[in-house]
Amino acid sequence: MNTIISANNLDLTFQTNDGPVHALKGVNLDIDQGDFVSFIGPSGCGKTTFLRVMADLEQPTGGTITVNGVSPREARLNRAYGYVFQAAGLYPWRTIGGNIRLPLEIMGYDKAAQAERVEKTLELVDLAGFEKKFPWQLSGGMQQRASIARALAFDADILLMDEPFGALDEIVRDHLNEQLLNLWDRTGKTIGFVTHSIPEAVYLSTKIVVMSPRPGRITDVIESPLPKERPLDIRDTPEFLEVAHRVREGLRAGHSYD
Amino acid sequence: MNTIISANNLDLTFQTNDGPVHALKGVNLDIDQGDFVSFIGPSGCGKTTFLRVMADLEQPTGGTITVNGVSPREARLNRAYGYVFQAAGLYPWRTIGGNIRLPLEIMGYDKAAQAERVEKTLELVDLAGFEKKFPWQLSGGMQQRASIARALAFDADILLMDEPFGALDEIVRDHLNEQLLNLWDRTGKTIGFVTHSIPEAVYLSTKIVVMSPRPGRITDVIESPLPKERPLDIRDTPEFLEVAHRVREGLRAGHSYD
Amino acid sequence: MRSVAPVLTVLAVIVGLWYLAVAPMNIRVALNQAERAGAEIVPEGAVQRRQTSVWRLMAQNTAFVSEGYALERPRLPTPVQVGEELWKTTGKMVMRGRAWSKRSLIYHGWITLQSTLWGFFLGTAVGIIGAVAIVYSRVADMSLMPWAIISQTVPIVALAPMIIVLTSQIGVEGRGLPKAIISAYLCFFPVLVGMVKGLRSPGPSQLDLLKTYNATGLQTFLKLRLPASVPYLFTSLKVGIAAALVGTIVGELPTGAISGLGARILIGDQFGAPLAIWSALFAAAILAGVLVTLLDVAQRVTLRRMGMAT
Amino acid sequence: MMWLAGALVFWACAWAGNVALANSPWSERLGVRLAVPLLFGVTLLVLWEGLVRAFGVSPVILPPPSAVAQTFANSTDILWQDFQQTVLKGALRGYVIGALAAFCTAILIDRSVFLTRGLLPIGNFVAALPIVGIAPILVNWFGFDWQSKAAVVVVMVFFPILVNTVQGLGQSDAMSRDLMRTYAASYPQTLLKLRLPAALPFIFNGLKIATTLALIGAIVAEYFGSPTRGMGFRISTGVGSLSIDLVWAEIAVAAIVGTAFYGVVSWLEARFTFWHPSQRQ
Amino acid sequence: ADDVTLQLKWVTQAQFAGYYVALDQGFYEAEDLNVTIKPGGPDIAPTQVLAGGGADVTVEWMPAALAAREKGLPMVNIAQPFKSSGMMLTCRKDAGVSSVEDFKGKTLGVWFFGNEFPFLSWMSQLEIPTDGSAEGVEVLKQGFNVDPLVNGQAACISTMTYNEYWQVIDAGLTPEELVTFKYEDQGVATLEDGLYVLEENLADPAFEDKMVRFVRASMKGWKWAEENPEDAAMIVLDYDETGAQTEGHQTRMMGEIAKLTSGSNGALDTGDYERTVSSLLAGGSDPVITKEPEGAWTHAITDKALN
Ligand SMILES: Nc1ncnc2c1ncn2[C@@H]1O[C@H](COP(=O)(O)OP(=O)(O)OP(=O)(O)O)[C@@H](O)[C@H]1O
Ligand SMILES: Nc1ncnc2c1ncn2[C@@H]1O[C@H](COP(=O)(O)OP(=O)(O)OP(=O)(O)O)[C@@H](O)[C@H]1O
Ligand SMILES: Cc1ncc(C[n+]2csc(CCO)c2C)c(N)n1
Ligand SMILES: [Mg+2]
Ligand SMILES: [Mg+2]
Repeated sequence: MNTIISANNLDLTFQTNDGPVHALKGVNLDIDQGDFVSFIGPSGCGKTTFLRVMADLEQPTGGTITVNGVSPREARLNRAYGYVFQAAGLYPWRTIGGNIRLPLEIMGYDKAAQAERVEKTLELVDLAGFEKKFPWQLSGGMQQRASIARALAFDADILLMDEPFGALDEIVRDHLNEQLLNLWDRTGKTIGFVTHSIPEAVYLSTKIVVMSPRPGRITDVIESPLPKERPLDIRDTPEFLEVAHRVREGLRAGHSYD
Repeated sequence: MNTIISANNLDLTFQTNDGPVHALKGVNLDIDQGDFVSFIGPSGCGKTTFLRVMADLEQPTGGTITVNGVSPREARLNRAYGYVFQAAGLYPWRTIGGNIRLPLEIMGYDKAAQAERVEKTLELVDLAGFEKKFPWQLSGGMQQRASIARALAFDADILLMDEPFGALDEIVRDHLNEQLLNLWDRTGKTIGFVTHSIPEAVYLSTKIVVMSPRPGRITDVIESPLPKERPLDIRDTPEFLEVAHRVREGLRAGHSYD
Repeated sequence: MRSVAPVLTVLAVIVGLWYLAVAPMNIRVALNQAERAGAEIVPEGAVQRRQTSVWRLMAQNTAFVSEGYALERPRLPTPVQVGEELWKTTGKMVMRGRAWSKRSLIYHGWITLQSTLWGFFLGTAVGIIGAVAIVYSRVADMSLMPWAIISQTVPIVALAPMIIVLTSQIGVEGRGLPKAIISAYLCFFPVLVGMVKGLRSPGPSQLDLLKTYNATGLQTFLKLRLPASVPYLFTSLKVGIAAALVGTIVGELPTGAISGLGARILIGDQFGAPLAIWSALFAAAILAGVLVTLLDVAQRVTLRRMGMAT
Repeated sequence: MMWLAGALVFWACAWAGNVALANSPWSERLGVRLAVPLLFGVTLLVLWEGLVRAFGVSPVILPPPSAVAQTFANSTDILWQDFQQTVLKGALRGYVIGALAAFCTAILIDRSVFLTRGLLPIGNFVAALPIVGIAPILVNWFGFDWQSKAAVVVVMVFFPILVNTVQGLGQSDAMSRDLMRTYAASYPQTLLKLRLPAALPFIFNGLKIATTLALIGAIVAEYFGSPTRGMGFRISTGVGSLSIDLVWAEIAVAAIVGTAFYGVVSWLEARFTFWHPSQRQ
Repeated sequence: ADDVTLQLKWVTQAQFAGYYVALDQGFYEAEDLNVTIKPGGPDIAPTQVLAGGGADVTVEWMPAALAAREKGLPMVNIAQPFKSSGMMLTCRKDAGVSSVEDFKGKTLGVWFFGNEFPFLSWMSQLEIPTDGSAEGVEVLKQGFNVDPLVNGQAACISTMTYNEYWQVIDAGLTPEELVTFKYEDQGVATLEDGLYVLEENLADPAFEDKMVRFVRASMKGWKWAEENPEDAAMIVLDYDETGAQTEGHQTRMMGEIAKLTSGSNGALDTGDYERTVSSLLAGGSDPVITKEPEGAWTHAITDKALN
């Protein structure tokens, strides 16, 4: 398989007023083409920071990282990835359609192509018919789907998602998880996914990266034994519970309360 | 056992610009002394509304409800319950101690009684020594504990909690759940608890009320077979998973997406 | 603190531009003066020169450009001239023990300050009372708010003479009260708007919390609405005191005030003494700066005490 | 005394009517929302009329509103002329020039963090100054006609709009800006598609503050010299020649124009920032 | 002592020296009066202050007083310390003005606020429209200073012989560069700086008596000031609250003022009055006053005060 993202001994230290914060320390990770990789860990362990380094939104202070074989900066200029933030972050002055069209306008797609892609991605996330609505007229789950559509509208190989469903209720979340798996299956994209929820991580991923704070580091990388085909019920199977248990153990080991 | 709260065919319809919203329709429920009752259901199913009706913060449009044998209004005037909101909602201009003292000042406790109760409740929620700190100097979890202390400071029999841990991360949440059970055990209060999380509901409750929206109604009431003594590990046991499964089924049945 | 260097730089740029502007602004006056003193100027005669651009004049009479920096009645004085005038009318007078002389800007600043403070207290009181009424009464909200906005579009200067006559008719002498009323008129609006926002800032859940305690209206006001509005109050007080100062100075123009910084501007204008105008303007600026800074400090201290420091 | 009693009775009735309206189930209707403040305004006028008549206040000190209305109707030509001079020529032109200048400056300094940091405190400070004081200087520089009035207005509106625009341009949240970065968007693209729309609520806030400043500035500047027309001119000479009713007519024009001006800007705000939570309740 | 409040027409300056001298030298006190002098200013309309009861007696120009009388405010002239008018139009030669014929098409600065009436009636006697048409003159509402002339924004501005004219000179223009048109010389002079009270007050004998004493003391002050111009100027300076007046300017002003007051013993000259009224009535289409005023003056006070 093709290695898409490769981090080597990555360090990132923030200089703050209270002294340096080691957000990432000696992080090594390879992500292959078509992987669905979840990052899980307590607050402050560097999940977001790691994702931002891949997206060239943060500069590492040590080590190397390549994305698609080039530096994150080049990958960003090549528009190699779509990024989905925790909050949907749709622009309230644009309709849903307008929000999805935003990256296309910026990347210079022509009008016809824009219209076509907007329609296609809206269908993909089950929002056909909502193109003319404004974000605040939609429920939180629908907004989050629109923001995923926005990241899918242009053809990036990589999808980076930072707790995209963190603000949603469990039932909507289940539903979106199912749809996300579906989409991943159909498009074959490589996905990096940050979450706080153990079941979510286990349910979605081919690879679960457990992280731990102070300094932020990877404590465990679990390859999932689950099949690609995953009905929601799979979460009540012993295999699932076993993986979940291993993740929880890994988490608890690295966690200090308060 | 003593019935503390009893709802009979309760209706509540909000008149809005887009027509009436049936937030509660034909709701029947009895809650006994010392029960820990969780309300779970998708967004908009009326959980908050139901809790607010018990607290006399909302007036039902039909049916009857008694709290401690009297109307919710009288119960409120008797200061029969403490209410904990989703966000900690501590007043930022008061110290932790000052926040807990707030209801005592309003209810006219004398200074000595105030000091004593503040100290006692702070200990109860494991915050002794933080009395002089301001809310923003505490972590989210500690703030939430302080807001519970605020509801415990005066001797109400009933504790109503509306998604008190919704904004916290899973690990802190686990920890607070454990402490809450502990507290319930020690004080013997009757607790009404709204949540979105299935494991949380199952882990905490003696009785789980599953609700469903449009119109808001109760679709299932599950008496938990779990023992009173509940270590966190209980969540990996088959009994637990079975209850969780039943809750999930109940939820899914009443759920329409978006 | 990070912004000290940038602010100083921008200030330096402004002063630099100011200096550069003095030459073209003053060249005509300088040339007229030099010509009267018998010097040779090209082209001859003020009327001819009116057709010529200042740049041309400066190029043709380079020797006299520098005179523009030392005129007694410049169209645009240099910063140093303004500074000297300020010093002459403040620090120097203090050193001579004449701080309260009528020629001292300290005296005039004090007169303006008094009216400003009276206006500020009056305006703040009206603003706060209005805000409480608006927050607690629906009728007040619906009927008062639009008129509060409309009131600010009334040219208050037009009312000044009538205010003087009316106040003197009800037996109040002196120009202090009319000025204070005008200044209160401008000051109350930002306070009202800020306080309405502040008193309404507690969310429904914070109000519900008190309801579960069965708190009275007064308790709700004292324990929740009032403390919650403090940050808003200070922010609008800072706007309000600046507005009060503007009000006093505007009030000093048409009320024919005979003392105060606005009166100095007026008199500087009347007697063709630009330096007096400029120094009064700068004194007003300094006064505004001091007042706003004081409130800012008070805000920081109070909010820190209340645990709401940001 | 008849007048006084009548006015007080009217006041009581109108107040009771307003209380009833405001607490009625229709209180959210547009009609009621307009009727309540209107009735309040009418009450003020009736009280004024009643008090002036009851106490026999001399019309050269405070004319009753009925006299003002009559003068208003009889002097529409003068009022129109003054309106053109002060509002259309002085205030409006100054407002447009000042707003455009502030806007362009804001976009220029926005590219430099250094300049923004240096200019914001200074701008904030200058915005709080009694800038009307420069009116005599500007009248001296720009002459008597509308140019000097416009210049005063330019200076008065410049800083509030500048400060608000710069602040607004800094408003877009980090996440939205990061999003633009992931698209490798250019500076103009980010400005046009993100920062300007996000700044609009702030820009409009500045524009609204500036409306009342513009009118005050143009009128006050006329006190320091003007042609023989203009609202400030008419007001100051009107007081001198005891035509107080004409003065009040001019005040009424100013209030109507000011309110309309404010209303237009608010309407534009509602059109352009319909998406902002403050416009949505 | 009886209280009397005097409202001046303008700021504290030698123009009002007589009253300040009377106050300072105790002439008022000697008449058992307790006098308060309120300085005026750009937006103080003495007529309005009088109407509002803010003053018992006020210094005002007769055109403004008669105009106010027509508006329904019954003001009465009780004394006239100023014999002649100090008003003039000061023009720049280099703006092309050397005689009255040259006004057409020029820009002229005029004071408003009740001071425009003499100018307007002069122009209508010359049959020059003041609407800015090619045939007429463009009128500027001149502010409080002489900048329009110095900056060349106006060809002529209104000045008083005792004040603004000297400010023009101080600004650097020489008398040779200027042409002046005194209203006195043009035969259109109107009475300035008379003392006015409300008609209804005069009906009260106690008030009348107060005014008699007031006018007597004031005239004593004026005569003292005429004889001791330097001392009078210093007294005025003592009372100046603005701190902006200078000794040189006030002494010079006092000298000029003395020329205007010297011809009057305080009593209104009916000939001057008739001339003022006919000048104001002769306004063509838009006269300052429309009908012959009645009861606008009385000799009752001066008769008692001066004999
Ligand atoms: N811009 C920054 N400046 C300084 N410190 C930062 C910055 N961004 C993050 N940090 C710190 O780096 C550490 C890792 O932060 P990061 O946001 O990556 O954590 P996370 O795992 O995403 O946490 P969460 O689950 O709360 O989102 C934290 O201690 C955080 O405070
Ligand atoms: N004050 C109100 N006016 C009008 N409609 C309301 C009001 N409060 C709640 N509703 C509506 O009543 C229904 C039930 O609301 P409620 O807040 O009880 O739901 P919930 O179960 O607590 O949802 P969530 O999980 O999102 O908190 C919703 O459709 C909501 O929109
Ligand atoms: C605004 C205004 N401008 C001019 C005058 C005219 N005026 C009357 S008395 C006097 C004294 C001479 O210096 C002057 C100038 C005024 N009253 N108000
Ligand atoms: Mg994160
Ligand atoms: Mg809820």
